[in-house]
This record gives sequence, structure tokens and C-alpha cells, in this order.
Amino acid sequence: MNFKHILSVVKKDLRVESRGKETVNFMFLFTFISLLMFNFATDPFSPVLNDVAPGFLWFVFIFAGMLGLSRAFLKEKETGTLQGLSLAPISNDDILYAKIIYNLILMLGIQIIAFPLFIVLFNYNIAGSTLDAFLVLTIGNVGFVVVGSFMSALVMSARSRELVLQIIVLPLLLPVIILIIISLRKVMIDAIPLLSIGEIKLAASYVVIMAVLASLLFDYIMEE
Amino acid sequence: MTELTPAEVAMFRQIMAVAAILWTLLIIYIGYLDSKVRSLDERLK
Amino acid sequence: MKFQRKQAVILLAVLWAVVLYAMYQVLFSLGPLSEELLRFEGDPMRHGYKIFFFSMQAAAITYIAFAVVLVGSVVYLRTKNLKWDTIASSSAKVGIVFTTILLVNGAIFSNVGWGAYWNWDPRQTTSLFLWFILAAYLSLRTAVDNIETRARLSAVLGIFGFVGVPLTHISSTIWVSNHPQLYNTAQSSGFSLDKSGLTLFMILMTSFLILYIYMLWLTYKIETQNQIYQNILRGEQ
Amino acid sequence: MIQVEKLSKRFNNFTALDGISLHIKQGESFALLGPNGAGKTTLVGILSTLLKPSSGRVLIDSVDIAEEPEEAKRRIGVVSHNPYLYDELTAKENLEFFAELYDSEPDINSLLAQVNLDHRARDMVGTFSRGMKQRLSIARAILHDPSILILDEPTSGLDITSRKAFYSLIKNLKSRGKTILLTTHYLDEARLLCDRGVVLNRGKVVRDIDLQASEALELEDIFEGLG
Repeated sequence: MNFKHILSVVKKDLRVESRGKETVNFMFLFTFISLLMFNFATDPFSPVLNDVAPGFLWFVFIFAGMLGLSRAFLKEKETGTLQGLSLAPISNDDILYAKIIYNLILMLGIQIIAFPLFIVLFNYNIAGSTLDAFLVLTIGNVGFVVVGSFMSALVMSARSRELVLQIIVLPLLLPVIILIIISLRKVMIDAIPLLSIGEIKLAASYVVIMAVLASLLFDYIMEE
Repeated sequence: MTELTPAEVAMFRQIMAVAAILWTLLIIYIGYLDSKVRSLDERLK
Repeated sequence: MKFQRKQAVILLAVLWAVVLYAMYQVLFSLGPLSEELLRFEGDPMRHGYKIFFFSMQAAAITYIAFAVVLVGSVVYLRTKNLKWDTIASSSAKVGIVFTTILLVNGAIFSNVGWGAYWNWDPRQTTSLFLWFILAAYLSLRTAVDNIETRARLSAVLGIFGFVGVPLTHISSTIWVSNHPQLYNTAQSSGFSLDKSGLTLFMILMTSFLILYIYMLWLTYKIETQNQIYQNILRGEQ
Repeated sequence: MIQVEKLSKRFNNFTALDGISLHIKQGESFALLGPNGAGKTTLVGILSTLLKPSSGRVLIDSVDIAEEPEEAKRRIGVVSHNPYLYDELTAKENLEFFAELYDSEPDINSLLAQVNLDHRARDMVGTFSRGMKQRLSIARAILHDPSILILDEPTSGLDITSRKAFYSLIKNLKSRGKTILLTTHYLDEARLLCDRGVVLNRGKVVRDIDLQASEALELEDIFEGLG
């Protein structure tokens, strides 16, 4: 765990992304469009919206995240630069952590923009504290990014990798997805303070378990 | 036999019918696997 | 082959009869739920609780199938012996076939007994999630050609998937308990299995296990035979 | 100094390397010759710690690459037909990034000057020609001042002028006492850059050659005989 190495890889990824920006734009536009589409799905003033909106919000992030995720390792694998990283004296885990942090920065960027957008589009007043809702989403995104980055490395050498990636990540994330929805509804509908929601603590512990497992198994993925 | 209302009896018959079909399919599938193994064995010898 | 075709046919016929007989008994001879446990008049739970017999098996078999995938994966990563990878992949294939049968069976029961094909019985839900993870495992295998890479990557996924098993179970139980109007597990396990119920359960469980092990062995055999066959073909070129 | 002891590598049932043993002294330039699929790239893959050997051992400056891969990586620089560079970053940024990974603070400008790319320091590598990318790749490979330089068919696809520029850079590094391991198809390249070499075929060392002494003709026969 060499923070200097992790930071330089993250810095490099962010700089590469800032030049091309195609992933970030792609994810943001997708988020915006799907929020709009979900908006059409329900009459904005109907009571049912209140019940359904948290789910919409969370699903938008999952699918927007899916698009961004596949770039994490695949681009480096295709251009061959990933081998360049393995040549350098940087441990595999640091590469994984760097990709996770990079993806998390992307996801949080999207979240900061999409969250107020969601409130505007759905003119949704959150019963509980907005910060709590934001934190629940963040925990969900962290879990998503950990499993997503790891699996994006795993499918690197598979055929039709973007497809296989989606089929693999979603089932593994079902527990986190369920718990995040329950917590979101508790915060946004029943206005329960974050700390007294059992589900979010469980979701957080799942994420930690997944992260530990990911770093333990990552060497087997990078091994040629 | 416990006292079953006619509706329940009908319901259970339906379940049994479907269950029978399902399990017969599974048994046939296993039989198919079994014969496949035997034929592959011959071919390999 | 250890035992001839005739014995295999008999075994399958016996198992087939036992399973159906046990199911018949569960449905027809077992009594309804005791009155005080019923929540309201005409509560479908009267016999609805019997889904326990199917969903429990579904969950058990799926867990066992996944446990074998886990063992196969871990041992393969340790020893790099492809035999274990074949065991893991065969167990996944058997797991998916078995889980599909049990899920359909459970869904039929809950539709007829409960009026909805899917009543979010946590065990059923967990088996469904695991069905997806097994499907993901198998689809990964089809997407990688190199045998060693395929074995290594699917082993990693197998281990990752197995950790998901308890997580899935807990979260689907929570999901149900958050929706009281759905089938409630607490209430269904409230009843105590009397002697005859327990024996039926055991019969079903053991016959399912035997079926699973037999299928696993067959799938494993076919897979190894195919590999030997490929080697012979490659040898001849 | 590189010591390879009875190194083998098997991919399911194909043996890429079959018990290879080599000893390359410090400062020596060594060539790996042989037809495609002889095991050259596999050997380089193992030496650069990208591939794990099935059996046998490799010592780089007496560091066992299996036990201390990161220590071994600090001692080698690899130039292969893939430059391992980021097209979206400028030449300077690429070198700065790799410098951080190798925990070394080289003088980037003098490095770029050495490979005469200092005039393109601020340009995106995506705009570079293949020859320029290979030269930048050399800069990347030597920025942590490794004692060993591995060149895996570095000049494949380069035109004559960039190849000549590449050779003069390698000669300059040779004079600074770096050990060079070159894998190539071009016999004249081997003779130009290396003192000694071996010919590999089907994962085995088939022949040891003193590249400077033997006549040109004989070399062609050795190579043709393998097929």
C-alpha cells in the first residue's frame, strides 16, 4: 500500500481523462437522459413518485457507473499500457486501489451534479436530511466501484468484455443494491437519521468485505 | 388425510401435476447424461 | 463405469418415485397451519407454509453447489490442477439446472398456494440471486478461450460469488421483513415440524442430495472425457 | 548480470521454454535469435517479471525475481514493440509519471535531450511517429537508471532513419556499461549491437554464437537450418 504510487496513477488517469473527457461526458449525459426518462415514467405530482424516486435515483447511478467502469482497465489493456504498469515496481493492489479511487472520483462527480438535478427534475422534497441521502448514495457508489473495478480487471482478457462485465457485476451487487434502496427510502421518505438505519451499516460492511476480498484475489487476475 | 377443502385439493393436484412434469424432466436429463457418459466411454476405449 | 446402466436406471426410477411420493405426502397428508398462527381468515398461509419444503431444498442445494464451486476454485488456484477447475465448473452447471427446477417448482407452489408466482420468500429469492451469479460464472467461462486463463478467472469469480451467498441471504431476508404484506418468514418458521413433517423433509433432502451428487459426477465425467477426446484429436493432427 | 537456471514455461500442453540456462555478465550485450515461436518473447516476459516461470530460477544482479519482483523491476528497463506510453499525455508528463512509479527524480529535460525529443517535450505522444515513440520508450526504460536493458524486437516496424537513430542511442548506453539483452529477427542488428548471443528453437538453446568473430555467411546457415 504505497500511497505515492496510488496517487500518481490516479493523477495520471485523471489527466488522461481530462484530455479525452469522453467517459465523463458520456456518463453525465447518460445520467441526465435516464433521469429524464424516469421522470416521464411517473406523473411528477403523483404520490407514487415519492415511493419510486429513491429507486430511480440509485438505478441511474448503477447504469451510468457501468458505462464508466468498463473503461477503468479495458482502455489500459487495449493500449498495452497496463503491461507498462506491471513492469514498474508498483504492487498489483496499488493499481487496483488507484483504479477504484479514480472511478470513485468520476462517480462522485456525477453524483454531485445528478443529485440536485434529480431534486429539480422530480421537484422532490427529501423528508430526511439531504446530506444523509447523499451519504447513502456515496456508500452505494463505493461498493459499486470496488466490485466494478475488480470485475473490469477480471474480464479484461475475455471476449465481449463490456457485456460479460454487466452480467457479472449486477448479481454480485444485489445485496448492496437492495440495502441502499431500503436505506434511501428510509432517509428520503420516513426521514430516519442515517446512523439509526441498520441497513446502511450492513451495506457498508458488505463493501468492506468486498474490498478486502478484491485485494486478496487481485494478484490472481494480473498473473499472466 | 386431513380435512381439505375441495379448492385446496384442486390446488394441490395442480401442484403435483407440475411437480411431476418437472421432476420427470430432471430424471430424463440425468438419464441422458448417464447414457452420454457411457457412449463416450466406449468411444474412448 | 462403477455400476451398469441397469442399476443406474433403477436408481433414477426409485429417486423419481420417492421425490414425488414425498411431495404428495407433504401436500395431502400434512395438516394445515395451527389456527393461532394464522393472521387472518382465509390466510393463504394455511397451506402456504408448505412452500418451506421446496424453498428450503432450493436454498440448500444451491448453497451446496456453490460450496463445491468454491472448493474447486480455491484448490485450483493453489494447485493449478485443472481437474479442480472442472469440478467447479461441473458443479456450477449442475447448480444452475437444479436451481432452475427448484425455483420453478417453488414458483408454481406459491402461485397456486399464494396467488403470486413470486412471493419473495427469502430462500427462493436467495436461490434466484445465486442462479444469476452461477449464470454469470458460466457466461464468463464461455467468454474466455484460453483454458488456463479461463480456469484462473472463473476460480476468482467463484470465490467472489460464494462470499455473496450469505450476503444475499441476509439482504433478501431483510427485504422481506421490510415488506410485512409479503410472505413473512418469521411466521412461517413459527410452526414446529411434527415427526411426519420432519421425515418427509429428510426424505426430500436426501433424495435431492443424491441426485445432485450423481449429476455432478456425470457432468464431471463428461467434461474430462471431452478433454481426453480433444487431446487425442490434437494428438492425431 | 543475468543468470537463468533451467528455466521452463508450459502453457496447458505447449512447452514454450524447456530448461533454458544462460549467464550474461554485467556490461555484456547479448542477443536472443531464433524463428518466431522459439520462446524469445516468453523468456523476455519472464525476465521482465510479467510472466511466472513453470520451473527454474532467474537471478538479476543476484536478486531472485520470484522472491523480490519489485526489487528486480528496479534493475531492468524494458523496450518492446509496445512503447507503453499514454497518447493523451505529453512526452514530459509520460516520463514524470513513470519517474514517480520508479521513485526516482531523473532530469527529464536531459533525458529528452539524450533521445533528442527535447523540442517535443510539451507535445502529446499521440502526435508522435512510431520512431519517436520508440525513442521516448527508451527514455522511459532508462529513467530509473537500471543496470539491465531488455530490448524485445524494439525496431520492428521502424524505417531506416529511426532505426539508425535507435542504434546510436543503444550504442551510447552500451558505452555507459549497461547490460543489454536484445531479441531480434534482424541478424545484422544483432551483429551491430551485441558481442555474444544464442539461437533459440522450440524452447531450447540450439547454438551459442560469438557474434563478432564468425563470418556473415555461416550465420545465415545456422538460422536457415532451424525453420
